Amino acid sequence: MNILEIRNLSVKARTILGTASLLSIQVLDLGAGEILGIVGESGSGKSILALTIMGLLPTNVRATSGSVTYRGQDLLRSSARGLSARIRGKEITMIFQDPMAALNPVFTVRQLLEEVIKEHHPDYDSKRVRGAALEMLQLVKLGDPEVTLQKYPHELSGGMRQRVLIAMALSSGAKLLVSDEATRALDVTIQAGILKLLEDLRNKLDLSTVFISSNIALAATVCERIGVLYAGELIESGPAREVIADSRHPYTRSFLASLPVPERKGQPLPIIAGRSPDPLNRPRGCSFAGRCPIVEDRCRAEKPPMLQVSDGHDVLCHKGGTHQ
Amino acid sequence: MTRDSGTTGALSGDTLLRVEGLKKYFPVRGGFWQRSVKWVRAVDSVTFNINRGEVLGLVGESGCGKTTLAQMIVGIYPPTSGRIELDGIDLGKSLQSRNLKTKRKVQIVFQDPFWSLNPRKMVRDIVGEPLVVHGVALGSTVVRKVGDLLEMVGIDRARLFSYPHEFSGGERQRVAIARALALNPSLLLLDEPTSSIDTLSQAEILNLLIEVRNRFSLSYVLISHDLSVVQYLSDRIAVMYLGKIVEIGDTRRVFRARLHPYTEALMAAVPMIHASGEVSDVKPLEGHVPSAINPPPGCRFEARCYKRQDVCAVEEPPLRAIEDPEHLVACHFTNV
Amino acid sequence: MAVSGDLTFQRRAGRALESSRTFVKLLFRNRLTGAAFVVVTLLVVVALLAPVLAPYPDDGRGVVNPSERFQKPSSEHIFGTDDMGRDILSRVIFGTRISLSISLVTIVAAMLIAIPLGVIAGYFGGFIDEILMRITDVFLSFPPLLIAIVVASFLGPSLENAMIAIVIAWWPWYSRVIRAQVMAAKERPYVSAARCIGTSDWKIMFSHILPNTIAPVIIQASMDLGCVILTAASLSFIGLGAQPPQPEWGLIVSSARTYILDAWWYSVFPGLAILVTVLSFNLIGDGLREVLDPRTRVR
Amino acid sequence: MGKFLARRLFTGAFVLFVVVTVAFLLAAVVPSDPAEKWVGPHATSEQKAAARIELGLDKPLVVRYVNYLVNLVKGDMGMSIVSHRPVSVELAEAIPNTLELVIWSVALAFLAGLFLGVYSAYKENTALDHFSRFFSISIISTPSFWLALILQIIFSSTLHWLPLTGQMDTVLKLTHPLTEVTGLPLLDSIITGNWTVAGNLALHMVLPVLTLSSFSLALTARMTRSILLEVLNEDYIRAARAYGLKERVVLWRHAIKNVIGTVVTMLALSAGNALVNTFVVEAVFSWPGVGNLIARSVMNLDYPAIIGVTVFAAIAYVLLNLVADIVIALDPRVRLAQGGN
Amino acid sequence: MKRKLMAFLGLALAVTLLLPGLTGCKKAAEAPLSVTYVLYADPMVDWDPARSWAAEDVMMQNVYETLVRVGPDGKYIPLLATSWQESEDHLKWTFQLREGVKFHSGKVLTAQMAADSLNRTLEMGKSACYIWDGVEEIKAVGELTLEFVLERPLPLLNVVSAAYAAYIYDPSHTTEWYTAPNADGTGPYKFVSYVRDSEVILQKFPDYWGGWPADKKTFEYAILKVVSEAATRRQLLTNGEVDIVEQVPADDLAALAADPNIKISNEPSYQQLYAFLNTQKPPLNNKYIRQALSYLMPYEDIIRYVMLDTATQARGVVPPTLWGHNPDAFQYTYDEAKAKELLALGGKPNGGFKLLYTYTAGDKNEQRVGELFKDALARVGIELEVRGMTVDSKYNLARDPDPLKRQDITMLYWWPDNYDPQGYYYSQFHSEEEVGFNLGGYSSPTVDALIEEAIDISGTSIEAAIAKYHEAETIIIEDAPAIFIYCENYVRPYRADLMGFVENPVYPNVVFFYDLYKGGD
Repeated sequence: MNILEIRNLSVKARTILGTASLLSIQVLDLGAGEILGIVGESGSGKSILALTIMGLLPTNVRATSGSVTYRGQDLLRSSARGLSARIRGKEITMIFQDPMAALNPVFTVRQLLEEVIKEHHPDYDSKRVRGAALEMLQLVKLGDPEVTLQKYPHELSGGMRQRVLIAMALSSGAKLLVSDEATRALDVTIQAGILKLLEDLRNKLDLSTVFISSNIALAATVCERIGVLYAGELIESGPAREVIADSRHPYTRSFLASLPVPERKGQPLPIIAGRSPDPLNRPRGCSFAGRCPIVEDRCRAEKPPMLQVSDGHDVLCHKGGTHQ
Repeated sequence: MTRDSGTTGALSGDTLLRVEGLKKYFPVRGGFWQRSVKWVRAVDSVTFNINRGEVLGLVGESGCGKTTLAQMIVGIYPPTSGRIELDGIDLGKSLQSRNLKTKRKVQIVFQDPFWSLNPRKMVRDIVGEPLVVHGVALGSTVVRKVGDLLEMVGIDRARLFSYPHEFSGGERQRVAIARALALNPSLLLLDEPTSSIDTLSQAEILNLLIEVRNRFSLSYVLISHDLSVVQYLSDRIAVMYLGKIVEIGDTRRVFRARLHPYTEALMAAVPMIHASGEVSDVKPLEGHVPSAINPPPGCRFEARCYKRQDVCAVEEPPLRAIEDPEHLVACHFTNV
Repeated sequence: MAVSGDLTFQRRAGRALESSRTFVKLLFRNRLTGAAFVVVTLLVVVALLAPVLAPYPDDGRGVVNPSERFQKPSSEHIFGTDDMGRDILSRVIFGTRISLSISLVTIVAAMLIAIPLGVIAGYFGGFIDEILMRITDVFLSFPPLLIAIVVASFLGPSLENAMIAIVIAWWPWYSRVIRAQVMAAKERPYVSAARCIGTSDWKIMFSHILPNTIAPVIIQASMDLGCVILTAASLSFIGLGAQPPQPEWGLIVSSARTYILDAWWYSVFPGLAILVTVLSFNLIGDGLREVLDPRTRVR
Repeated sequence: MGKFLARRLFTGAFVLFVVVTVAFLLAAVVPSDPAEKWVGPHATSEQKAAARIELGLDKPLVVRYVNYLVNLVKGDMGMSIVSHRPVSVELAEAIPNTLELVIWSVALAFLAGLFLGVYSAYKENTALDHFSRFFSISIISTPSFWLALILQIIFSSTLHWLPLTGQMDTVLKLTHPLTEVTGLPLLDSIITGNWTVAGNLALHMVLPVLTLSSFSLALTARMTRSILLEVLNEDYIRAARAYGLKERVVLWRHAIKNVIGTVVTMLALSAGNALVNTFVVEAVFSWPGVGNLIARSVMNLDYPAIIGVTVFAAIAYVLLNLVADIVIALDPRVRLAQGGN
Repeated sequence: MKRKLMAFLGLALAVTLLLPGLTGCKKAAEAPLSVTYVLYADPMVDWDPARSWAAEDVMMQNVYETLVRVGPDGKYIPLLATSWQESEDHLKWTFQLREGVKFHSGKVLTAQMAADSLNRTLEMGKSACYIWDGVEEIKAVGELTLEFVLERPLPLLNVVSAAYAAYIYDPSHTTEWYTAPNADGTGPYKFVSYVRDSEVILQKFPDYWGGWPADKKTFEYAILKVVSEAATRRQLLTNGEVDIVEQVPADDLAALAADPNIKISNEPSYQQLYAFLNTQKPPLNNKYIRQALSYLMPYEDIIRYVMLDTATQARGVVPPTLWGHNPDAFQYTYDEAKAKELLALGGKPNGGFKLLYTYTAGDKNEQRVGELFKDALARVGIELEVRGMTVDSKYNLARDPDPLKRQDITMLYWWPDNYDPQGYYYSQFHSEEEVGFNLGGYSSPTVDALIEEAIDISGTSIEAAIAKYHEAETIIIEDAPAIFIYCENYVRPYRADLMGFVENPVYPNVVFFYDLYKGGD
């Protein structure tokens, strides 16, 4: 059973230079208890996807069509007020790329955490709120929670901040966690710790997770399924192993082939020329047509369809599934 | 024209750069009169050398001092103490003390290709400036030479009169490389050269760097937090932790042996996709990097180390050769 | 704003500004800014052609015409006449010259003092910086108008002295802005790159850094053009600036004060002239800032 | 924090010292003979000479300067050469009146400006936002002296709602004498329950306060709006919303707390500007405050008084800067910068 | 907490803004009768009656008294002195003081106190003390008898009635006490309170020797209110908030005259406007050029457009209502043709030179005279720079040791310190070593001698003195060291229900509150 279903979603922004098409997803599903990886380079629309699910898009950015359905409720149709009252923060929650920026610098950890707990448990007295706060900090494996509670965000290290943020995110008892590059600002050793924590929490709390990352290897280590974004479009999605070992979209393939992995040491990497299209000025056909090694005329003329390669493995390509 | 970079050992070639006991302490200002009272030991007694045509990769977590080290070699920061020799000549403390001749031998390519090119200048001026400053070319020859340089890095000569904002990130990085190459340096410092550009462009830059290295027999100091880039490009690798080199040696050997527990933890934490499509698992390292203001007296990694014993807290392990004279490790217990 | 890393099109918009055509297009997208530009252009034309455009150029120069005192606005005197029978429209038109030149001259003078000092202090730091910062500390510890009042009162009331006072009050602000910008810019990699290449300090300062730091100063200056007009008018109003019969707007309003009950037009029109001019400069400054620096800060 | 404030106090003292020195030197080099003013134009040269000694002008400049500094520390700013009264006394009479004007206008600017700014930011790009922005920038572009005149034309000359000028009806002083408690007339009248006088004072205060606060108000509104817009776009606001906090809490607790420090800082500095603007406003409204005092002193070249007012303004401004610094220093983020860099 | 604070502030603000609506409208009906006189600037500069020499007389003439006062008609009115006698040789005067005069402090006036206070004034030597030149001794010769011993004959009544330096006050107070500010005189009103640049409040002195008429509604309080804005002054008057207003701009008079509730007192004064010509600097060192300028002053336009007929063209040195005026003196008129002839005589037939006209910045009348003069001069090829300066810098420039550095034309108003033309002549046209008020630097031995003689004999024979003055005046007019522009009227609008107000040019701008009472119902 899918906890989240995205269909024909299109997100656009009004900017001083014109209308920018930021995100376009035909089909994307997230099963209950599943970790779904969304990978893509910066500017590919990953964060927009996160904000769309959360209903937190900036004022000049709007989902213009399609649906984002959470347990049968279309999040795009709910009014902002209704969304926040019923779903956002209660059912769906989010952690952010830069925990320092996501923790209000003028409050202590205690104030931040207790406020969220009080919001969701209005019946708790202050003692119980305090207890719950400590519990949450223990849950995210923060050593010395009593001390941590007294601190301001800037007094914590990057990893601790991210754990505090996760504690806040999970205080509501949400079932769906959107993690927007939650480890990007962290060193690799710390990053690995957070990944472990997310896996633990998923198991412990039966949490479904949208794990957004620019690092496909990272996503592959934690996710069952992966979706690849390129220039705001979901071009391939499927089981993680399959997408990596048997990728069908030329972009995914080029991308993986150009990684400087140890086995390629001493060999030149394959080169894909060109740059990703301007969101203000999308090409008529396939977004990747300008760089694609197997491009055909129709790729430049018409938008490619989403083709199923195998069960749960879709690819957005005119030549979907066919190796050259 | 590729060659197996693995064969170039430190002993086999002639030494280009010698760095000896290099230190950089930054003052922490405090107190009523803003007098410095504490020091951040960003780089603490670092010694190594690089051969002609060799690529040394510097890895370590943020704040380990790798960027400071590189910038000292280029001369952007004067070192607190220590010696930097290029071709046997002492480079002196700061840029001011270096003459044009030595300056041109060491050049740098920065991480952020947006800010490393002056946004108000045309490519001709950006790449041509070193030529003009050093009197290598004048007038129309500048344009010709800049054109040659651009072509060498794979940019159309016709774009001489474009501004940086008209280029993509990868192209900008090529322009930066062209500028660095304009003076025929013998050593190029690459400070995270690909971390701000997308993966597809990264491949181009890496290819270009290898090509250029081979063509001019250049040496690189490559700084990157991305271990895959480092292992791909470098002949030797130095792992830094809290201002010190904890392990240094041939890239393949270090990647395989991982003698220092920190190297081990670092490499275990990096997720990697192998050419086969296999994905390696990650292992976290517990604890936090201690402050560089008051580093622990013994081994700096002591607090987070699983091999930790009493001696580690009091005695600083020296950098010594294990197995191979070129593979140095600073750990008391590499044999255990 | 880490989460909107995806909104790189906004950064791209910033880069697009490097091309001047886009820049102008963006600037004029805001209709108010466009209108302000038109108004300022008109004001400049009016100032240049004052003797041609003014219906009674002699009145603008101060020639009195006592038999036509206090004429209500009419087709003959669109803004009416003042207590000496002069055509107020002509005086306001001639006043454009004074106000525009005050603002331009003082701002340029302040910048000429401030920019070299700010660049040098910011680039070299150390002792020079320390001295400059202590000086600016003192100046910044005061409202500019107060400095202007004190200086003007010591120098004696005249338009020239008011301008000197304004320059004295203003330059440290620019020095500060420039210095901060230079401090930030000198950490940019392209400066390090230039240093590694061996480019001389002077060339780095004035060829690499200055062009990249000038934008905030330009924004500040465009706002200050209006602010200076206000300050000068205030000084004239309290008797420390222009002296009669100069057609300075603040001075005209000051003279009109006495007749506020019977001759509303006398104070209303020159006051409106100040308002419209300053408003235009402020709108342009706002527009520039919105385009050049989306993270708007208000001084 | 303590050290930080100590350093700021030190800087403040330095600024004051420079101000006093510069003002004193300026007064000394300006070609105007205080002695002649002291005795008047008809005086004989013997009288002038006596006056020079009386005023200490016969002593060398350095001695006069040191004397002035010593006296200043004791609170003695010398005698006005025009009114022959101690400058400190004249200042002491004028300050409360100005202070009351400034306090009320700053309070008004803060409340109304904050409200307008928050509302404008929250309704970004609506007609109301556009109106409020245009209103603010127009107010900022309006010369305060002209605004004062226009307000007078409307509310006094035409509508007859409010008095044209002055601080209170003189007759009331006789019928309802005011007991002095704090020295601030309106506050005193409220404290002592002298409602007739309080009402009258307030009535007279409306136009000056409106004029004086207009600039700060508009500035506050603009500032609040732009910072709030920035803050509302911060991740921690997104986070607060993402964690289900109510919009009211997000706006008035999380967002405002990050805005208010900057606004208060700016307002503290703009209070200094308001102080100077009183020079103009007091002139128009015949308000017996510091502005009026300096206007008169400037016209008469009464240098001791000019220096006195300048020093007072400097002290006020240094104090306000200090307030701003304290507000900044209270922000935990600054403590980070203080401790950690 | 913060929200509460803000709410409180908001509430407080709202209350203060709304309060007026509730209470402010009800004017206190039980208020005692008061009269308010509005001035444009704070009159109180120096509170010491011995030193006061500015507009303080507006207040002091009501709080302090002199021995004698000069009435509007020029007659001497006994005040603290009930009678006086002059000795045969004119060198000794005896004044009999009024009995039972009380100071505000309650002390009773004695001749000794009167002598002491005048002697203190003389010792301090400030302000207008020069008027006592020629008095050798002032002493009390009886409980209420005051004797003045003179060095030379003087018109002593004009001295003891002066607006400055002639007050009788309690000499036992210290200078500090007086400047506190305090006042202790014998006048009909006592000093109550003072707010700088705002107001002086005086209260009826119940023990005033003159008593208070029971049948008239005299004023319990007299208030001097400072309102620098002319428009406000006018509005306060039309609203009925004040009773008399000083120096309303002539432009407002038409509107005020139309108001039935307002009367306007428009009386000639002793105040004349002079334009001093720098007689020591070319080209104005040439008599013909100076005469030419005198012919070029557009007198009629000035009277009509600047003064709106609240002034008359000056005739000679002395204003028409003061003794010593010569109704037959020569009067220049605007005459371009004559001026051109004179310019030719002076060697400048086509003008072609530039002059600097300096006036006190802020003085509209001086400024406008300058602007009109500039126009007139431009017609004959003379360029006039009209420059406003602070009083100080204007004087400093005029007193520059080097006459060539001084301005060409300096504007000056003159009015007497006492009822005597001597100041007009001596201060303005007698040679000076250092420039005082002879701002043209005029020096003529003949005129000097005539003025000195006139002053000397004024103590014995006014008529003889007048003759001498006229003789000097003829020469001065011929030499034209100054242009005599106009003699102002004092224009004072007041509420129609205010009774008893009479303009007294001897004491310019003073309103004698004792004479006033409320008319009507």
